[in-house]
Amino acid sequence: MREITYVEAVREALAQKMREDPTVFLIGEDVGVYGGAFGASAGLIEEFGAERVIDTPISEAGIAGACIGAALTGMRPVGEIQFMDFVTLSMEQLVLQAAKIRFMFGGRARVPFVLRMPAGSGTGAAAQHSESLENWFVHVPGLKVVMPSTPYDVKGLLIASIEDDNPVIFVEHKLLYKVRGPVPEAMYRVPLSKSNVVRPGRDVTIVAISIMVQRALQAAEQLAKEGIEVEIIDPRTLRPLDDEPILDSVVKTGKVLIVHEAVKTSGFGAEIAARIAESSAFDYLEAPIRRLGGLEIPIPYNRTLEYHAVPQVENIVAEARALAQLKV
Amino acid sequence: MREITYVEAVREALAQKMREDPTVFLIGEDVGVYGGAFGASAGLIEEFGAERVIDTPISEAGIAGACIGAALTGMRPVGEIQFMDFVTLSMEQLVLQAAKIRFMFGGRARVPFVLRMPAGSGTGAAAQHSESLENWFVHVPGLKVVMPSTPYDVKGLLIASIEDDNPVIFVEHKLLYKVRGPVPEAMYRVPLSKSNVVRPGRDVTIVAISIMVQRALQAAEQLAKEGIEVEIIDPRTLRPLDDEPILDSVVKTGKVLIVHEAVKTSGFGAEIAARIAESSAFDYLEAPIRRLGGLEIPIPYNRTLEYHAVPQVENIVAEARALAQLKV
Amino acid sequence: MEAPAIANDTTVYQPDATLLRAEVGEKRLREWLYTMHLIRAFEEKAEDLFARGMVHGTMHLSIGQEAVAVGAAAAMREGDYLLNHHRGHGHCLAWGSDVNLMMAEFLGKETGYCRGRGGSMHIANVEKNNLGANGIVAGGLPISVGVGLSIKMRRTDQVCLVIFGDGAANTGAFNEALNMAAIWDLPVVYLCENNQYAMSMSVQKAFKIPHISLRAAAYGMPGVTVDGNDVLAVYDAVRQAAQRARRGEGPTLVEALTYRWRGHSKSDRQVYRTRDEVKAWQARDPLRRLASLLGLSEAEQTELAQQARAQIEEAVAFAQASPEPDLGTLMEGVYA
Amino acid sequence: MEAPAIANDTTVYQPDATLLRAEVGEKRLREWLYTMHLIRAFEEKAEDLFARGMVHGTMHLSIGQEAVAVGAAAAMREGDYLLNHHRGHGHCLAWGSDVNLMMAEFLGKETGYCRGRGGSMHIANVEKNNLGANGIVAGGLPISVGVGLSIKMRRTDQVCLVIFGDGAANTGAFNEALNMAAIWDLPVVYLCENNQYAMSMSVQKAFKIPHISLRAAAYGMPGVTVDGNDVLAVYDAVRQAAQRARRGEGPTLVEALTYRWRGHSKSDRQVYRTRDEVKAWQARDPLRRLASLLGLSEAEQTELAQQARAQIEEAVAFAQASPEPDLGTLMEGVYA
Ligand SMILES: Cc1ncc(C[n+]2csc(CCOP(=O)(O)OP(=O)(O)O)c2C)c(N)n1
Ligand SMILES: Cc1ncc(C[n+]2csc(CCOP(=O)(O)OP(=O)(O)O)c2C)c(N)n1
Ligand SMILES: [Mg+2]
Ligand SMILES: [Mg+2]
Repeated sequence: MREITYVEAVREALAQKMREDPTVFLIGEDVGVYGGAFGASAGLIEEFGAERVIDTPISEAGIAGACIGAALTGMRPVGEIQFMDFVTLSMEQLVLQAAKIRFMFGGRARVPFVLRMPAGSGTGAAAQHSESLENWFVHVPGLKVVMPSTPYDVKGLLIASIEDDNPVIFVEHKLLYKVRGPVPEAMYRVPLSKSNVVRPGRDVTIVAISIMVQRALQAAEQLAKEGIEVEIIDPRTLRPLDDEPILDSVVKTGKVLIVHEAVKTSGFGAEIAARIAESSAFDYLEAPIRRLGGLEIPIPYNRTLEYHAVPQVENIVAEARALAQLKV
Repeated sequence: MREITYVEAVREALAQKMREDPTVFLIGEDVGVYGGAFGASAGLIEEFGAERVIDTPISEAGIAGACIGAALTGMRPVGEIQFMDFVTLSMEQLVLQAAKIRFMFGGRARVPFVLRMPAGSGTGAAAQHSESLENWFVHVPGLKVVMPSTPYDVKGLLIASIEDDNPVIFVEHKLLYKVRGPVPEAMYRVPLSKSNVVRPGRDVTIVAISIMVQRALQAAEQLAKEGIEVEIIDPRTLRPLDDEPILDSVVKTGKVLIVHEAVKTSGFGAEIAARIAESSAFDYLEAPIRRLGGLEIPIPYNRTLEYHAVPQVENIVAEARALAQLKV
Repeated sequence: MEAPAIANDTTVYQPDATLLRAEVGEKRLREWLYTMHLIRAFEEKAEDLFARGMVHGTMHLSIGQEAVAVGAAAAMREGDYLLNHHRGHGHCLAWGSDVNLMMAEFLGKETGYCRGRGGSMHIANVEKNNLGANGIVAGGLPISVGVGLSIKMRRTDQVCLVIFGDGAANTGAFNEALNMAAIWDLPVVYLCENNQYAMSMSVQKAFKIPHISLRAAAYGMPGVTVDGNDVLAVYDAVRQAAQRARRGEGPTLVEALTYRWRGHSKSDRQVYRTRDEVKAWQARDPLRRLASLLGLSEAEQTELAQQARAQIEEAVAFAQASPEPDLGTLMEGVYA
Repeated sequence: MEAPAIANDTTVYQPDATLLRAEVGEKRLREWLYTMHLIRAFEEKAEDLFARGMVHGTMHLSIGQEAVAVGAAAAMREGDYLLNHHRGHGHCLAWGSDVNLMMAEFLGKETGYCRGRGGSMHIANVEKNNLGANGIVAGGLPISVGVGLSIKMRRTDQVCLVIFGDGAANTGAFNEALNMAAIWDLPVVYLCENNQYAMSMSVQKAFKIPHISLRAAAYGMPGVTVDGNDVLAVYDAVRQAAQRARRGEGPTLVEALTYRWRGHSKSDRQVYRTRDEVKAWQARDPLRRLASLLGLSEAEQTELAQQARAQIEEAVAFAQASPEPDLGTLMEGVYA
């Protein structure tokens, strides 16, 4: 199959939906002629014009509000927050408005929009341009949270998210943008709230999200050489979460490692661990659950410090190996 | 000992610190002659004047920034966000500035301030005035998060928080304000990051925060009549968390129920569950961990619906009883 | 303290009352007056129900501000959008909402506009393009940008009316929303209901400018201040702003000077203002003002008031006879 | 497109150059010119290091904007505070920072101002009251309110200089911060460095007003626009604003018109502007302008530039010889 990059897959999904549905439009900072800070909308203003590819001033609350108001009145906006860090300026609109309007209005309104934003470190952009805040949104009923890890998934999930009738927080990763992978040219959907068993294995279950899925896959290859077969599960949609495949896998392997880049404490891994610990899969656990997350620090500027601030392949290998070798 | 209400204890802590330390001042909406939306600063502008009890326009980012800038330059501000919901408008200042400044500056700055805010439902204020968002802040290195459950603790913890050299998110609860309890008149400190065993028991461990500590205590009395002895632990400081007493208790009882008002998914209970599941206490668990949290909905206006949206005494009783009766 | 002498203030827009009156006509003016009475009756009843412990929650009464709601709504067209705020009962009634469904919502009943989920601060009627009141100060301002964009993209001639308080003009959302609406010439009317206070914060303390409408210049949009207790003045200013928006010429900031007669919400000792100030403003009762313009006798006014109260009583009866939401529906309405 | 004819624009403040020049004196002017050369040399070196893959991260170069940094810093006093933004190398140098420690920070070394933790966007020197650059547009604006309040409460005669871009004027923080500073008469100077673009967004598209300084009127504070490539004009406007602040008369909004010669950051194809526009602005090189005011020959200018470059080379040598942060210190500096 044709291979393209993650960011090209995002762009293709946007273009295909915009061609198909006149109510879909893009809005964000520098999404026009600049093409978006990471190129996600490159060329789209040329095809769809400035009315459907809207450059905004630096107004993150305004961007979120623009999505909400347009969604409430018949459109399907796709907003872009240039770096996930800046969504801290949109929280009131997203959490108190978008997530609650339908419920507060007795189920008599719909707010269908997607807000895209790149998370993550690794580019040397330091503490204010490297946040991974997905778990804040997972805590909010009324929102959906999607976090794709491959070019294939990002296209299919973005199309499905745009077609969803709810506000969707769509979290990409800066380091994934250049990752290549097979992506069908035709439109297709990857259903929301369907976890994906990325790699089957019998010894240890690894639940990973976003870029950590890629790192877990690399770790898995090394571990396979040692005869350790890890099963990797990518939830893809964090809210509402499809936790069955995770629980089934834990029942099978009895050992689980959860990996994400966000700070470990109160990160998404805590919810996964809790789901397992309160489920019937608990009885099948042969070892304590392990979490691998970002260190309890802001992301440092220095390259070496930055590298060690979040989980890397070798950390995943070490953790999974330790789990596998644990004698029960 | 003298008994006063939770809100009176807050006020006393503020007044005593302001008398002692000229760098302490209050800033927020209607904290002056109005005395604060819940009366926490009633009478303080009369004693300390308008320069140290500052009424602000409706500018939540400005209030947070005012605290940060003053803290950076030698003051110890205590800000008030009228309802925790509105802190969604301060997130950038709190998370990208206050929490990161010290680290980004190589440890060469201090940002000592306290930002007080009332969380919780139960007053019929509906979805935009009932949030419990504490776990967002627990996810952020650089911040401290304190959530007192009694008049005694709120005074001692507030004084300790004001004296702490870091930004402290101080979460109160609307329904606790009128709760009475013994509070020494003299100044005293309740140390941060010290969990409190509120009630000893052998059968089930209940980890509860804020108003849920009060409800857990009521539940405990009912359960005691049935011969079930629950041990209740109140972390009080959620970040940095003192988890030893929790783990020790689980080792002792083998059964644990975690209770908070915030939405269950990705709430603070998930972190507690994960800490237990990845600790050595895991081996002592005789039953799956249980979490009791707010339902996966915004807080409804209707009184009955609102009541059932968050854990009540009877829910705690039922969950704890089920755990206790679980045959191993 | 005396209330500002709005009538002789040259910085306040003074439309030609006789012209306007002739144009609007007695019939409509009488309807407006009735709606103003209906709003007051609704608020007084809400206050009464609250005092009798029959309401769980809080409320923000618009007594004294009725002319803003009625004048503004009258200036809009069928199909236009409304975004308003926590002190929104009046706006909602003026928008033509069903009093019964509003009262049912206020009492948290299943028959209410929001099935009892929203309550006083969140009454909405999306079918009628009433996009809802907002519990967050300025919460509707960023949303208005999206409504304006959507109208433009859908090529309709709708206009979005956004009503907010003086307090909202000092929030971050105000700067982002008004600038975006201005640079894109969005069909939005920003109506700032300046009732002199944001809770305990007076506009004198919260602003260093004489009129909030002066902020329009910061966005290159027209701004005007009107006497908010003069229903015709509000009507005229909002209508011109709406016409401008409909012509594709962009947004306008209209400031209506009025006054909150009651406390901010349920519990407010009002230590931040004097009785005299309140009295001075009550002397400018917007209802009496319109009544005298219409030359109504005391008797006629009392009758109107009684009619309104009667309608409100019916609404209360409807609401009280209505069922509570079924607990089994608690989880409904979160996701579409 | 031609660059706006600032010189003949009556809406732009035009100070008396001869008077100012006499007052400042040749000696200081020569020091200013050297600092401007130092800034340019720093930026050119940063660009060069980046091109050679020796920098991990991004950078925002202020080439063409040197007069704003130098004029503003020169107008402030020892003990005053600085809050600046992502394009902040120049402000930091003009504030009197140590070039070596800055370069070390840029290269992420332990000897840097922030021990290599902050980098280009977060250089701070709290000891010198440089409260730091900010990676968040307008991130420093709410903080300036607290600095101003603290100065007032501590009863010092300090002033806080806040430098931000044109893009920051459209954020929510701008409205909240400037209003709070205005109503409380805080000793803050708001310096908006209008370099015509926020990334790809031109001020023509982002604003519907001719000058950002017009927004000052929305807060009842003075606003002035100056030629940001004229170091004396910037100096004079900021100095007057600082004096006003020191007298307790409150904040001022100063807008300095200038231009970003380079792309926004590391990767920018600059399709949003024309070569001619860039050329037109480069013809107004603030360095040459001051040099000719001082009547310096080409040779003298080249020598200054070489001196500056030499100093920068030393800084690079210092930085490169400096140790990387020790991995063992990774967890340090989160909590006090
Ligand atoms: C963002 C935010 N901050 C604070 C509040 C609490 N609050 C509710 S109404 C109000 C005063 C609003 O004043 P104004 O905008 O003038 O409207 P008014 O109440 O006078 O009609 C405040 C502070 C809120 N609801 N939202
Ligand atoms: C709140 C926020 N939104 C977006 C960005 C991304 N960003 C960084 S600089 C910039 C443009 C800033 O323009 P301006 O304020 O004019 O400063 P300039 O870069 O022109 O010096 C943008 C959009 C950011 N850092 N912070
Ligand atoms: Mg008001
Ligand atoms: Mg700029």
